[in-house]
Amino acid sequence: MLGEGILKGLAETAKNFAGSFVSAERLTTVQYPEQRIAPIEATRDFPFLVYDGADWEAGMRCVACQICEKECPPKCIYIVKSADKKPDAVGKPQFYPSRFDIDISVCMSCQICVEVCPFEAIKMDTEYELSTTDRFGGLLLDRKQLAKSDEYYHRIHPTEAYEVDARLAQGKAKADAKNTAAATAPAVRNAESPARPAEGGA
Amino acid sequence: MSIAFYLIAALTVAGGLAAVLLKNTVHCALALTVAFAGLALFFLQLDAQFAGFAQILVYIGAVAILVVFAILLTRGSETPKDGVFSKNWFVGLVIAAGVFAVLGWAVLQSGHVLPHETAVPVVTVLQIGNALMGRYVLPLEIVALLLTAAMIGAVIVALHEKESAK
Amino acid sequence: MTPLSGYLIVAALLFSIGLAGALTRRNAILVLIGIELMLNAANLNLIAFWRYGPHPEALTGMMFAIFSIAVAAAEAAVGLGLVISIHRHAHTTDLDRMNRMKG
Amino acid sequence: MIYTMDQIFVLLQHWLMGMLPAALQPIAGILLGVAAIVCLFPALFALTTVFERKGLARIQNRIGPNRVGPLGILQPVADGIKSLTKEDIVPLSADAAVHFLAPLVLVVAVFMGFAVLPMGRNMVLVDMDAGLLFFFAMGASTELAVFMAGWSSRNKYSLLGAMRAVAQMISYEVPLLMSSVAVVMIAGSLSLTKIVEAQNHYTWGLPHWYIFTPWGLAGFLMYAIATTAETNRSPFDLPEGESELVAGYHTEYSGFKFALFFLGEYLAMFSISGLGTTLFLGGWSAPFSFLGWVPSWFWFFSKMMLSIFVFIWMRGTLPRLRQDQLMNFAWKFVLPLTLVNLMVTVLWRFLGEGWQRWVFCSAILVLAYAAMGLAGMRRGHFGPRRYRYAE
Repeated sequence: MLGEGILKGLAETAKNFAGSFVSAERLTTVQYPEQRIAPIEATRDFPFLVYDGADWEAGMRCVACQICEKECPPKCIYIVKSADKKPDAVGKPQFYPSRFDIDISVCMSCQICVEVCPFEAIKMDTEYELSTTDRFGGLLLDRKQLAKSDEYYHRIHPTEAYEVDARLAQGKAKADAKNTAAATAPAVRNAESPARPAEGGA
Repeated sequence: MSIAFYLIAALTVAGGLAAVLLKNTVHCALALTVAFAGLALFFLQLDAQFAGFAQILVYIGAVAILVVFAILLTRGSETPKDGVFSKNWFVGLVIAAGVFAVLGWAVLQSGHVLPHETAVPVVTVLQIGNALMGRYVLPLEIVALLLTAAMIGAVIVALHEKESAK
Repeated sequence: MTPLSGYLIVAALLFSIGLAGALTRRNAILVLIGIELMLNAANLNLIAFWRYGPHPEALTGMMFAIFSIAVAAAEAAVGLGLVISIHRHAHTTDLDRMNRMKG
Repeated sequence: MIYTMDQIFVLLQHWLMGMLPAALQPIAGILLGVAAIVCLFPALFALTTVFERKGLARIQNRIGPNRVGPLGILQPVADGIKSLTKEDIVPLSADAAVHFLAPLVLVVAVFMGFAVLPMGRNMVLVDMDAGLLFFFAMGASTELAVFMAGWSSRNKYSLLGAMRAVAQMISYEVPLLMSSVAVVMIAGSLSLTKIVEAQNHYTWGLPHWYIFTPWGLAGFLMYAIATTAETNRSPFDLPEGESELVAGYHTEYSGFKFALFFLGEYLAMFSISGLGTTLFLGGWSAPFSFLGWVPSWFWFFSKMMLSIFVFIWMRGTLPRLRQDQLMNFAWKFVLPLTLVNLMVTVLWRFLGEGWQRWVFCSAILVLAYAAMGLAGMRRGHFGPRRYRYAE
């Protein structure tokens, strides 16, 4: 009969109206500043830079290769490569970013920088309370503000972080093997060549 | 001749003048609405409440809206390049001035035969209804027929030609 | 000047303004606006004569005005329908350019 | 005591007027009444906005505004301060004069309608003989204000919204008037106070409201549909359908002028609910004869707020219609039914007292409704809709 659907709908909303007063579990929202829902593991909003160890400047994984800067669609990353080199996690001397800025008012959270990074140095954060009173400087995060420890990364995305660790450990083991091989047989140039296929297979 | 009369007269005449003089057609329609409102106030001043409210309901609520719809449907709100007045505007103006002169002269000449202040007639809606259903029932039916015919006519005239050709 | 002649003068003025508008404007819609003004001026006359006439209780003038309002509504609907139809046909509402009998 | 409570506002007005010289008393009486309306209804508007937001929130299982003041009751104060301190922007190409006048014309026309509403026993500003006609004349004037707003903004969304609004208001004005005419035919008067008096009788303690008759119930339902469209409320809120038209005819309005539009919309809702209360729900008369000691104005305002609650409830329930559905519904469903309802009202008037007229009138209305509904459903105008991508 015509109008039946309207009555059904009205009954449903009336049920919601009355029900939301009597049963608290119907309420789908929380009272935000007092109550917070912990972000789920898959949450991603803005990128941050991972460092190992205690000192953020020394442990920074980023080697200022500038791939992320080039790939970033809205061009919100600004990197200045350092003049000197310092040893990275593997112990190899690398460049490091003397300046690394992300304008999070421009960032569109696409995660492309994370995907292109070959050094697992940039990851997505879950921090969402980024409001400031200054809309120009306050939203332009510099190296120090972006740097967050590996422990923090483990805490917010544990599953992903262990995968990353495994990959890094593999890379380090390979590099060690290479280093030891190079150290044991420095004169024999050919010793390097059998290692190549293994590297390609890994 | 109270102050209210002069105020309403000024409002009405100004609205009427603006309605025929302004360049933008939509402004003309809005000025016409002012004139209609002034006339409704006149009707109220003349103790014809029913006619006054009917004037507002029909003219401001329907005719003015129809006019603006027609203006927008015919792209009439764009001011034409070659002026808004007709080629022989002067002739029209002379005719209108002549008409006004004759009418005004007639009114002023007959001033002494026109009645002075009379008692306020008390007209209730009930009386109007009784009159409409009694003495004026035939005109009422004819108006009903006319309105129906006008509605059908307007629909047919405004129907898309291609559809009627099918 | 009696009150009645005041109303009659205003009505005459409005009628002349409407007539001038109807005769001088190029846009067909504005010509209709002029005609509406003329009709309204006539209504004002009717109501004024009813109010100051000898038999206001007979309601003749008022009834005439009410019927006139109803007829004017019909006239406006048909007139504007015609204007829209002509505009669709000739792509203009300029009366000076509507000078052909043949579409 | 009961009489004093009932007439407290009238007595207050007389007492205040008594302090003035006799020559000023008539004009002072009117001014007092106007001042009361101009203060009361905007205050009610402020309360209604927060109740609407809270009600909608509850319908969607949320809590709603609860930060400003206790339970969020001061939210409208914050909103008001915000809109008053905002920059008043007029688009560069807008027609400045018309753009400025539009909200004023709207609010003034809406306020005028309150003049004839009887809000309690002896509580009417002007007891006009043609009160209902006056109310509808004022309601019709708001359409022009909406058009002025939309056209003068020189914005395609504004103009589209205004044209939609005007077309919709004109279309639904016909069923609105037709359903009210039924009441006029039975009550025999256009004066709203007389219409309330005609309903203020009781049989076995139950009131003679027009909604408790077959034609009255049908008329009330169609009146409710038409008023929802007339005030541009959901599900007929296409003129400001934000998914397609930004905000309709008030897209280009900001600050105080926007607040005026918002006020005008809610005031129109109040006045038209008040009229519905007066016409069908017995105005200020009590629902049971033993409740006659409760002040009459209390009944008027509680009935009016109940209607507002139904508006909010419908807004929380029904999705927006499409323009052609809206027009089809007005002209092909509501209007024929109101015409049938008029015939039924005539029958009711001339069948005389007795049970026969109840049976006859109800049967005709139900049959007409069923026939129209079935015909409409068969032709696919109403009923479940099937989309190609869903198949």
